[in-house]
Amino acid sequence: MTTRISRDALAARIAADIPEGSYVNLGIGAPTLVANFLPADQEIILHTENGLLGMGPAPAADAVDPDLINAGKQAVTALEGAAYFHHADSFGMMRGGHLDVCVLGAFQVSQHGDLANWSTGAPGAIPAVGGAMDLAIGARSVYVMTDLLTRTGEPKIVAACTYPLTGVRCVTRVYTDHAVLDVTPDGLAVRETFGDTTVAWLAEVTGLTLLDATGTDASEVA
Amino acid sequence: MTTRISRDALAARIAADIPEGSYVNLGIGAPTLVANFLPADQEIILHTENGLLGMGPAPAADAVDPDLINAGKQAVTALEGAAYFHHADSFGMMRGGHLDVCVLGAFQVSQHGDLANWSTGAPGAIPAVGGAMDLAIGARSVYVMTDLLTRTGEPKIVAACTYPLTGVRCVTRVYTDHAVLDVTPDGLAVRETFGDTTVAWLAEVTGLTLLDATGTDASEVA
Amino acid sequence: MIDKTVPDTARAVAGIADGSTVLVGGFGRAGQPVELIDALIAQGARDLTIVSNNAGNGDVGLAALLAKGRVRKMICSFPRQHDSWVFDRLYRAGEVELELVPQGNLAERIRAAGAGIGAFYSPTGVGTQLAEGKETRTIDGRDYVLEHPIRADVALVSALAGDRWGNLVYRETARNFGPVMATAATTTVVQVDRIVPLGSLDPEAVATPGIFVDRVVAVGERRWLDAGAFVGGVDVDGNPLAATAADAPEGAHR
Amino acid sequence: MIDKTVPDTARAVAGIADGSTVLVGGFGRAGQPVELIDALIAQGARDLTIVSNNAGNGDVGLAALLAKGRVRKMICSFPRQHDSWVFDRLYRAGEVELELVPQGNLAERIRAAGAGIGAFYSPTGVGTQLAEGKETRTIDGRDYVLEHPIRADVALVSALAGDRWGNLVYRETARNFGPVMATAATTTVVQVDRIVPLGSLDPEAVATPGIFVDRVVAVGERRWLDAGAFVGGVDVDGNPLAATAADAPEGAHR
Repeated sequence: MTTRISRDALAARIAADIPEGSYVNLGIGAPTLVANFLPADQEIILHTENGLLGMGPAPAADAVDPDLINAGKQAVTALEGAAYFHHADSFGMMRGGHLDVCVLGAFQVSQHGDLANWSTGAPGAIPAVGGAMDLAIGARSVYVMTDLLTRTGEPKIVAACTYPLTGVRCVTRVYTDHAVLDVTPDGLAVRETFGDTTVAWLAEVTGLTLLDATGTDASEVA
Repeated sequence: MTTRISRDALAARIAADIPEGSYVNLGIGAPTLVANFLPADQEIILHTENGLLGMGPAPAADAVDPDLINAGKQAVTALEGAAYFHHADSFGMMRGGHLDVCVLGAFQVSQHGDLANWSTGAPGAIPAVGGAMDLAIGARSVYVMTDLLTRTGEPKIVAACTYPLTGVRCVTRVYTDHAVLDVTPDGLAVRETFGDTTVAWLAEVTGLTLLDATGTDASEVA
Repeated sequence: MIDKTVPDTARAVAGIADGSTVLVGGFGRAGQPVELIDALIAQGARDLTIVSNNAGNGDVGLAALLAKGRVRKMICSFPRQHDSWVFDRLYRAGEVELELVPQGNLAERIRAAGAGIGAFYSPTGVGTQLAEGKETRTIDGRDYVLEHPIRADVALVSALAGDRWGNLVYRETARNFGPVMATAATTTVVQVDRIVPLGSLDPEAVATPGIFVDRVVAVGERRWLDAGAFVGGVDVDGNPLAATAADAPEGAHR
Repeated sequence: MIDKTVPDTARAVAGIADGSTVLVGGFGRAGQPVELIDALIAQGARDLTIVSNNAGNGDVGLAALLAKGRVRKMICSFPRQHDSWVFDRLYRAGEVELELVPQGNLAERIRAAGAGIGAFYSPTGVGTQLAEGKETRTIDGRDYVLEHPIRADVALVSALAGDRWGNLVYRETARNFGPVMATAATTTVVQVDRIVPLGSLDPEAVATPGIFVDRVVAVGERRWLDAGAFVGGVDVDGNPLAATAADAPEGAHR
């Protein structure tokens, strides 16, 4: 096993790629951590699909307002400049390509950018999709935040997803605890590795052909 | 020629058929006169498709507000209880069947309830349709207010429209200066005649087979 | 005079027939018309098809209606939550049917019903299980799936304030599905915290014009909002925010 | 800091290319972005496709743009008005192309572009000339015509007030096409009477959230509103309300 960065470090890494003025949706779970690392001196506008642009941080415990929540049903606040709207308008915003970035979790991402993050298809599991499919196809840049490997050591970046798909060829970039990979027309390109992680190791552990885009030249590795 | 009632009398006749609580759109031109005869002690809510429910009467000359107009681009007012909305919402209201009544003018109405009111198809004429097609298919009851005959004596109630259609089988009832006719699955039924107008005369002048629904029995006349 | 207000929730839900399709507003418990649902439980209608984003939280509102066995089918986007134990049990026992719809398609299908759209092509869900059996089409190089309107017999909506014409304003993210659901039902029933005099709502800020509303009932402060922990949410690890824990499946996406 | 405000209308319309498709808000002159159109005339873009409900009134705004020969094609619902003499002349001379769209389909097609809908089935226009050549389908016993999105390079919109994030509120029926057009263009440019500080617009009353807006320019009081007769309207006999008469064809329907 090579270097893994912490979930907070990964959230900070993602935050660093989001320019000022972006409209961003952070999926529930780990992606919400990205908000903690957005620079305080820049304005980045957060969208929550249950009808709010200009979402602010969690309120103090004694200021919780049950009518003001995010997609994860956590209490939030609204910034000056916020706007409320109904669900059809909110999803029109997403589907219409108006969000610059969304950050989603994943069970699997394929080398072509297919995303599986809503169902493991396990027998007896109760399916639930929420807004994942709309986000996956809606945002201009779809960033995935995930561990490279499952707890049992299986790669989550795969040749083809075996779990039910959330969206087809929709992922722009995958941020993992070992490396950042771009989905390109020619396949996955390793953009950045963390610590002693190498492109060769990533290719070996995933079993995929990966492009090396870590230098100035992109060259194919086995 | 038999009895003709005046345009104001016809507007009053139509107004009498609109129950309290109705949501009503009055097309531009003569149908706007209907508003003058709605009972002052009843609430009937007027819709104008350019984004207002709860439209009130024209303002005083010195209180004209260019931002507050009706579909005919005339200055209007807004009542207490009014609401503004954008065009997609306004036409969703119409198309979705939420208006109880609209009153439209006509070039021709067919015996099956087809309406032609937007174009005479004359060479060189500049076509313009506005909201007529949406209103024609949208309101629950589509009332037509029209003279029975053109200025040159041609019937405007016809076997089949020769002018370009506004809507197919969309008219509920036709209010003319001589009689009121319902569109039924079996054809046109004369519901009411004015003065010395007879069903037989209406059938003769239109050349149509008309049902007589003026009495308690509906019986076919030639 | 038009007066759509009714004096109590029992009269607000009167006449809802067995077998009805009912749109129920809310996202989690924000905007959930709990007082109307309680009245519907007392009213007794059964064999219902419920359209709502979630399938109930804890033991109140929609969860209570489910627990009474009144619901034949749920159409929703996110039934499984850490506190959806009522639905979970019924579903696993085969006692409730589920139609799962991506959230945006759910909202747009309801809007389509209210706006008289016959069907529409959506890019959401293309190539997934949730588009199986549905017509697809490529338009300008992009793939879409054909989605049909969801219309209902009744909509139950919660808003902040309303007037006797049925004009409504909402509060913050409790607005969510209210304005679209209000347009898509034969009978739209709304609970509000308070009824206000005609003319006191800003006509520029009315989110649901009264044309869509049939009955309005004031329920006062919604006490259940304060009646315990903040339910429905999960922390970054998927564990419930409330003390009433159940395990949240890994990777749950709203 | 996000600041979408620009200091003058020239900078607001900078970069609009020849051949662009431009959505222009307004219904008659209510909500017509006259100051932005004036700037567009000065800017010089030509060969434009203009999407707007009407085709200009009198000699100002959209009519002036037409008179300069900058418009190749109009997509609108109601070009012919008693004071549309500029368009009338160009159309009769074959100098401008016209695509006539029923008003509700126009609004919904623009909304569809902004909301990512690939196409939709509308009941409006079925069986008429305006549906000729379009696909039709019977759904649940009703006939519909397939309508496609109208998207644009630029939208020019007039609102009452906006903030530096681009949030907008409108005024009365001048709202009309503004909120839908703002969603459907690559670049949305808005003129407002005044720019207000962030946080001063009621978040419940914002009709266009800033996400849809790229540039906002303050134009102050719109003086042309007071600059003469009330244009565009006709009386019950179809005669113009203004003194600047032209004959209105009988039976004109908005």
